[in-house]
Amino acid sequence: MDEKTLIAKRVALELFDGDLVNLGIGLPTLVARYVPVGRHVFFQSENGILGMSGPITGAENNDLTDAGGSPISALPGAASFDSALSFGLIRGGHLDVTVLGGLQLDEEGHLANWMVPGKMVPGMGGAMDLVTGAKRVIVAMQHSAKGESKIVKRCTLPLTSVRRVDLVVTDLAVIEPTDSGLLLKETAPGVTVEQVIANTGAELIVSPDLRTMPLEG
Amino acid sequence: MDEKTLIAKRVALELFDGDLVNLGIGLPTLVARYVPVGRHVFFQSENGILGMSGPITGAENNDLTDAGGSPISALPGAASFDSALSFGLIRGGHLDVTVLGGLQLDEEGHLANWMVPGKMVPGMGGAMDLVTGAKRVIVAMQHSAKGESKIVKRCTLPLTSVRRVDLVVTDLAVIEPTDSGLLLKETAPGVTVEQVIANTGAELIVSPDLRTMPLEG
Amino acid sequence: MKNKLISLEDAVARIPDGASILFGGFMAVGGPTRLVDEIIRQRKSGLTIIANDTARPHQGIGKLVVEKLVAKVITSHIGLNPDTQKQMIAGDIEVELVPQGTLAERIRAGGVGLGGVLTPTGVGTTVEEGKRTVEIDGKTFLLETPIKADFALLAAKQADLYGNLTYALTARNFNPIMALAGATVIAEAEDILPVGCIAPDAVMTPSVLVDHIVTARPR
Amino acid sequence: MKNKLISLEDAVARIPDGASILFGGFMAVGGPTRLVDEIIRQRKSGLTIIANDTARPHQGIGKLVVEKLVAKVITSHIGLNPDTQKQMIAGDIEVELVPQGTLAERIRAGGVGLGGVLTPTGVGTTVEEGKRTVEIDGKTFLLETPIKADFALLAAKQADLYGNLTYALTARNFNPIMALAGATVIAEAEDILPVGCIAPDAVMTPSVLVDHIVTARPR
Repeated sequence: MDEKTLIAKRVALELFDGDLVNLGIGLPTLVARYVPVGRHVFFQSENGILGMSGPITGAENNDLTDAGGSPISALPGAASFDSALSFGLIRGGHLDVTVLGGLQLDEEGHLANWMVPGKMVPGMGGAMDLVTGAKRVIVAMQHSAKGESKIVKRCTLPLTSVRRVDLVVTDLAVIEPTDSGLLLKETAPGVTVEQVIANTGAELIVSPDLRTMPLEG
Repeated sequence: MDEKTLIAKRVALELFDGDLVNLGIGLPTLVARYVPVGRHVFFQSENGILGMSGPITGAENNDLTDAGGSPISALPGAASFDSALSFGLIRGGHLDVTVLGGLQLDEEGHLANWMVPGKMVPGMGGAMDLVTGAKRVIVAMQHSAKGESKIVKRCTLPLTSVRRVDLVVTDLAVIEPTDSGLLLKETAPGVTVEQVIANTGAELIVSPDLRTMPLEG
Repeated sequence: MKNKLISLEDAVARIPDGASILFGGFMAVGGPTRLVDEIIRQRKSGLTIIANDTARPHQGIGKLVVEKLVAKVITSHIGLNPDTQKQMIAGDIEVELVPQGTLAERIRAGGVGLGGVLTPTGVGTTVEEGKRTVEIDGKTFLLETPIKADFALLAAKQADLYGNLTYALTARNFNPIMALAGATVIAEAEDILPVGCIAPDAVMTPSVLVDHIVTARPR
Repeated sequence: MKNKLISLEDAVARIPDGASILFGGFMAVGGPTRLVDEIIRQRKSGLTIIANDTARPHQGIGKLVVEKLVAKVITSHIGLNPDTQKQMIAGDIEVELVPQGTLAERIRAGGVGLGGVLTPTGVGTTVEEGKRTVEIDGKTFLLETPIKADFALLAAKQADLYGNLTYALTARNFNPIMALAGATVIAEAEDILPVGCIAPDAVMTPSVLVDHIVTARPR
């Protein structure tokens, strides 16, 4: 199993029956594939639909797309709406889970994921509203990039929100930001606590209930 | 012609082709009957429809009512919407004209029409939003009530808004509140300037262009 | 997924005495008639009710006032229910009068997670009392705060089994914004349909906002 | 009543150089393609454009950037249009980045006559810079001000001759709120229908908000 699949499978276990879920672009999108059997999850696309699913060949339509403008499909029971209501759902606390990628995550549980000053200024899109408004924010990302840990003492990149995220899932570990700091709760199959610590640029508290990452619901 | 019909006919001449118009309950409702031929006016009911018209026998429906809960009809091209959009149209400056009744109107052009402390506290309903938000506010009322002028130096009743209304049409006169005060622009057929002044509890400026109230468009 | 369709009795049994409740409807049009009657039958009392108006004494939520089940009303209009006025003057019921457009924005603000909105309505009138004002580009606005409630009780034309709702004509009124602002949302629907029978573009309240559905037709 | 249906050429001729324009659409989906192309043909320049994103370089309003007709952009995302980023870094174009939900509320506020809204989004981030904050019940919010523009250019699925509009699925996005916030509103519609062919409950933008209609189909 590649690292992205591992992350997506683990995150999928955090989604429950009836949840409204928003998946960020890139890695988080993969999560939709691994929702445990028997759980009906409603996926929202912030451009204005709830009940989205992957595209169906032959039924692609210019008026039915995801936030990147790519074709999607709609499941029976889907609802479409304008941008004001779409973000009303997000900001108003009606979104159960958002899964987002990250550039940095720090000891306070703050996420930076929308710009690298002087290098990449795509704009925050919906990320700031999602992190501020969702009931549960899950960061799904590689533990390191270019040999450097993405989990750091303090974010040097501009923050997405001062709201503490709820869970971080990487190819090495599952970490929960808490009042006392970053709690290491799970290690990926075949990965030791020492490896996680060595690859993390922030203080980790090892949970007394540490376990190996489950991948099936 | 009775006084109410006279007022309604005169007010109707202020409505133009394509206007979005909201009529208050009571006397203002009569205005709809006298819209000049060839002018298509859209009437809004603030409970959520645009393009309303009088009820049609046999097609009354519990889901199609005016703000008082009475049956209405909808013309072809009508649109229905929720209360947030209904008042978005009103507050956002999309309503061309509102016609409202009045309890008092003063020299500053301030209207009081929603309560008599200790006697009658119905609540302001949509009146405050209508007077604050409409492009043009027309007050349609009897000149006097119980022998006392409703046009006064300064309102003693709680104001509906501090926005100056645009025109006042009574059974005696048409008056325009201006920077310099209340401008008497028209007298009703058979009514003299002296009669209007004698029946008005506020200073009036007689317009150099004073004319007799027209009643047909 | 959990079945959202429950009995009228079960739905109302979830409401404790003293609850705050948003009621859809405008002069009882688009208001949840059966839920109101069941609240009376179960004698839920001390309620805070938030609605456009208190209808007429023997109509819609007007009945809750007559039955003395209401402690407080937040509304824009009580003119057609003399019982509300009588109880208010007697001090038996607290009434907060809110301009209709402001009421709509305050409920919407509560539902969409805004801390408040700035409105020109009410500036310089008694509505301003006790409120903060904010200047924007030299113009004065009132800072109006969000309204949320323990429950929102709605009346829909159609509901599918996921909880997607549609409303008809002027029966829509406050229902869609209240669906956003109730911690628990219960919708009474005339027609209850299988999932997929309401087209996505026709949905006026998305399923995820609705917790329970009851039928508006006695079965 | 005045005929709202006009030619594409006439519609765009009404837009002066330097105008501010709200553009419906999300990654060009639900954006007014023909109006954009005609703006390029008529070389309207120095525009301030307000839209969710600047699409891709050869798509929708992304083309306006490539053609150097844009002086300023207010948007939530420019990540898929390298030209916007390039011109921003070169100082040829001013870019104001706004969180997507805040952008929606600011445009809506402009359209419905609010002086502003209080949002938790962006508190403590670079988005807060230069903005007033307001405390409500101990929680901090940013005071975000309304956005209005000289024009709103929309893309609709259906328009009737009064100007009532419907949108399909995710092509709705910013169109309905922009219809409220443009001083002049021009809608490009796929299907143009006689009055009465859109049911009142299906209307997503009421006729009175729309000034001009153009057909999205070359005739």
